[in-house]
Amino acid sequence: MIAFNDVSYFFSKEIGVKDVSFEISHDEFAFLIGPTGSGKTTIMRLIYMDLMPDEGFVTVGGISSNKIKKRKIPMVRRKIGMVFQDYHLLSDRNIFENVALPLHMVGIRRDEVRERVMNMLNELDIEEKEKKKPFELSGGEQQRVCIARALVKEPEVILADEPTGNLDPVAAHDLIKLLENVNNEGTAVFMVSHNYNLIKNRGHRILEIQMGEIQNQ
Amino acid sequence: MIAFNDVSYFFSKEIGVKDVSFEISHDEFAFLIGPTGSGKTTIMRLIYMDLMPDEGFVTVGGISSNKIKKRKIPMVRRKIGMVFQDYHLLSDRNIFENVALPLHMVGIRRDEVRERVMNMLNELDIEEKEKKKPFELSGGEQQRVCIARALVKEPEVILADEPTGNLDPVAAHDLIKLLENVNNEGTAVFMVSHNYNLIKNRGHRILEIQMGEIQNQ
Amino acid sequence: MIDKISFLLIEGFRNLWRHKLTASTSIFSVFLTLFLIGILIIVGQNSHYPIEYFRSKYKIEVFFNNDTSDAQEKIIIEKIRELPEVRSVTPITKKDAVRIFKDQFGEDVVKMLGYNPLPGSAVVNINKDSFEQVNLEPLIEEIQSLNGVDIVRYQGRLISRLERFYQMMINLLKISTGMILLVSIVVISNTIKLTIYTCRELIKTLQLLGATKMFIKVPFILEGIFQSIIGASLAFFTIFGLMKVGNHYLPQLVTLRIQLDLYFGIGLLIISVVIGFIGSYRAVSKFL
Amino acid sequence: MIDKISFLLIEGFRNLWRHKLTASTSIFSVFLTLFLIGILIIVGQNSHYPIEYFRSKYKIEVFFNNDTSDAQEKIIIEKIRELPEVRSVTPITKKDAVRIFKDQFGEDVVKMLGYNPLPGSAVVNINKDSFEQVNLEPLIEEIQSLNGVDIVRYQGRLISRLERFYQMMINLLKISTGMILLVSIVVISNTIKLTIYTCRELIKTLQLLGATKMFIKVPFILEGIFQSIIGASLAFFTIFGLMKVGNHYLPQLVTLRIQLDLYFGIGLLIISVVIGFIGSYRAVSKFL
Ligand SMILES: Nc1ncnc2c1ncn2[C@@H]1O[C@H](COP(=O)(O)OP(=O)(O)OP(=O)(O)O)[C@@H](O)[C@H]1O
Ligand SMILES: Nc1ncnc2c1ncn2[C@@H]1O[C@H](COP(=O)(O)OP(=O)(O)OP(=O)(O)O)[C@@H](O)[C@H]1O
Ligand SMILES: [Mg+2]
Ligand SMILES: [Mg+2]
Repeated sequence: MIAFNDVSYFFSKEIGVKDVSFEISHDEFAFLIGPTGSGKTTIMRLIYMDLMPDEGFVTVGGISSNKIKKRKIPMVRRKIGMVFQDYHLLSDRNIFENVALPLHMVGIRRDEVRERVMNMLNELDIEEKEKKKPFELSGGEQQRVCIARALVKEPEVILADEPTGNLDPVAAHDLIKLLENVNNEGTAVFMVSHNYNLIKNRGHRILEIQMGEIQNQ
Repeated sequence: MIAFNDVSYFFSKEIGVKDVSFEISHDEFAFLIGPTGSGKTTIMRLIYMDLMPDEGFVTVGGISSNKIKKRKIPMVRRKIGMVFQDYHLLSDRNIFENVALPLHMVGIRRDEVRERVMNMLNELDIEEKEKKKPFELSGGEQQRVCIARALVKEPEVILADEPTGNLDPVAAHDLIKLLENVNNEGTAVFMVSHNYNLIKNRGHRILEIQMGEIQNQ
Repeated sequence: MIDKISFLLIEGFRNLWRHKLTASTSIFSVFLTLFLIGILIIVGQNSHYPIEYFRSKYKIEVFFNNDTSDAQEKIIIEKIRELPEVRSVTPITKKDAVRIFKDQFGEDVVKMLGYNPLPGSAVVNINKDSFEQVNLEPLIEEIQSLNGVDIVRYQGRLISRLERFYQMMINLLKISTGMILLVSIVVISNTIKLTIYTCRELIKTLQLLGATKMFIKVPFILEGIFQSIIGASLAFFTIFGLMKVGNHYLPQLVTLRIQLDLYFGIGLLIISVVIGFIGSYRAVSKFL
Repeated sequence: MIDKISFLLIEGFRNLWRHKLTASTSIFSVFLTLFLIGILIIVGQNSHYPIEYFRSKYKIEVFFNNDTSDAQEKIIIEKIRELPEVRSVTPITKKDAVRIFKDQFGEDVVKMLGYNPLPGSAVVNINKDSFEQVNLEPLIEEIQSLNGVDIVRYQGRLISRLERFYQMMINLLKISTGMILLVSIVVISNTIKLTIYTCRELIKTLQLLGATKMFIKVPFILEGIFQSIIGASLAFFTIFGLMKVGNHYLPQLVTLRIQLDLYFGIGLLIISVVIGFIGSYRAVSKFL
């Protein structure tokens, strides 16, 4: 599903990621851990092609970063469900509209959109916030909206950047469970986390990054 | 330093905080824990008078919420060092300018501002990011900028809303240590956290909130 | 596809509301520029009234030789009448001249002298309904060269001044209209740029979620067009109202009547849609 | 305190750069409105040229009774000359009339008749340098009532039309200037509102950090004033340039010369600061 081939990306000299190579298959569940500022979000941005490698190439769902036309990038992103570290919720739309957006983008019928969004909000226990604007939600609730938006489009792969940072331990545990269910139905999951206690002993692959370099896989 | 007297605040029926009473003395270190959406941030906002109680009153540094004039609220806030859950960094200013802002507000001389800000950035290990804009920083780095901005003005009390959400375990531990040092020098600290492992066994008071009501002190 | 189009259309509308402040600013700008353009168009449409009035006062007096007979004079007058610039010719025969002399000086010159010493003449009026500058020189020369014409008198300097002045006004009008149109496109495009700038977070997010360029652009462009149309309608109705009031009071002051018709409205509408489209397209393309 | 003031001043300047897009929009608006106002002021300053020209052509012909002597005529002419509206009087004695008659008709009327049947007359020119509408009726009546005056002839309808037209133009100018000033304040205030709206996150953050209202307001107000001053300077130099060009070419066309002086510049500057202050203060107060 995702493959890094000797990928380097530099924001400036010394800062960025170096010679990263790894692969995540289409039904895998993998964690990415590492200290603050080590390059985890940078890896994620390389996957959804917000950044393009300076060296090497990234392949997502068979599409390679060194061959893709700019026009085609949206197509790659539609395959990916993304939970951003900083949420990226649209502040002038309510929760329902935020979660519905990826479905409108691919032209799904209004009634089907309604059904799928409400199911998703239910699943994440935020259905009563449907009509609220993001700023009316607590930090953890916003994070769950972001997760709902990533899952609702039934993507081929889910990228989650620190999706439990604002969740209490119970909610965090529930989220992992949910992602495991989704993974069982055949979706790849790649998740960044600091919370080693939460992810250890679950039998999933753990990638570690330090100073922009992958340490062990 | 901080006292809640039967404080209630409602965003809407059922949602908000109810009959909250507690006190934090001028040299205390206290944690506030509770599940997502239980009202922790609401308590914080009541302290820095971004919200005004519907019932009861909040006293901060001897100033009471039911007596204060609107014009005087900035004076209360200047006594408080705040770490916001969503950072609130100014995106069009660099890190130095962001951290320097609270000092300019009280009219401190330029060279003294420079010295104090650089010391603070050093302490939090982000001095080399001085000239960067917030969006050029990783999640954890932004969080540390926010902490630096709260500490630099040497406030009477520090309010920290989930200040370790985006920090790795080592950085989170360092932060607690730093806050304990500040506390030893006579500053009250009141911190929200989900990370029970991080805060247990440190000998500090732990307040717990559930569905808007304080459970035990 | 239809679901997508309807979604984008609705988004365009809702953007208007979401961006109340920017929207009202650019609606106001459109209103202002179209109001100005409308006024200029109306002034232009009516600018012939005053000049026509003045032109109807242009008087070319043609004096015939003393020895031309009334019959000859008639022939010359016919010739003058057929010149393209001439609207009408009023003949003043020798007899008329005697009467005029009597009116002016109170004496009957024929009685005094026993014969009529006054020459026949004719007053030539020119065509007045031209937007072009009227230059009388060639006409005068032509009349002068006719057999039997003695002298031709007319207020040459005054007329040419008036005509130059009028021409300057017309040119000024045209230039102003062009400039205002340009300016309004720039203003709209700037305001939409502002709107988009305000929404750069939103755009970034949409891009990250996999929105195509079109999906992001269309609502903004529609928004710009809607804004323009609203501004144009406001301008139309304001001008319409002013005209109503103006037509009510003006007739007592000067003889200009103001025309305002459906075409004018449709014209403004088309201009506004074009401005809105170009303006917002320019702005969107700058950022995407 | 000084540290705070210098910080706020610098912030005001830097805001200009931070808000390039909004800043350039409002600078452009100020430029546009002040440019228009400047043009209107200049047009106003020069509006007396054309009307003075026309007024110098107003000709009042006074015919004396046939039995008034040249000496009497002189006395009457003196009386007319002393009327306040009168600039000059050109006497046409009976002898002059004979000469004019000869010029016009080619005959010597005295030779023909043996005596001079033509009455004396005078041409009255009026004061031309008034911005007010000139009404000739009272003057005419006064002259008419003088002993020895037979008839007074003048182009009554034409003159009153011209004067009414001129008066309308002056009023239009005044109204337009007022409207544009108002509009420019609204536009600036709207653009600053936009800037502030774009910065609402920043303002919220400043408030949360304990900034006083003044601390937040001052940079925005300064920004508005700076924007206005820049816009005004641009307008001044554009108008200045146009005038240079205009003065170079205009004299060959019409006799209007254009004055542009230091006062004009200072005037624009003051207007701009006032506009900028009111505009941005209004906007800031709306949000804070
Ligand atoms: N847009 C940018 N411009 C310049 N430098 C950047 C930019 N984004 C990130 N960096 C730098 O690149 C390094 C890696 O950043 P990244 O966001 O990938 O870290 P991370 O592993 O996600 O950290 P965290 O756990 O704190 O989120 C950091 O040192 C950061 O300062
Ligand atoms: N501005 C608002 N308008 C309406 N409801 C709000 C608003 N802010 C918060 N709420 C609601 O109040 C409740 C408490 O919110 P609060 O932000 O205090 O939670 P929290 O304890 O900080 O949660 P988290 O750990 O997720 O940050 C939540 O249910 C939230 O949806
Ligand atoms: Mg990160
Ligand atoms: Mg919270």
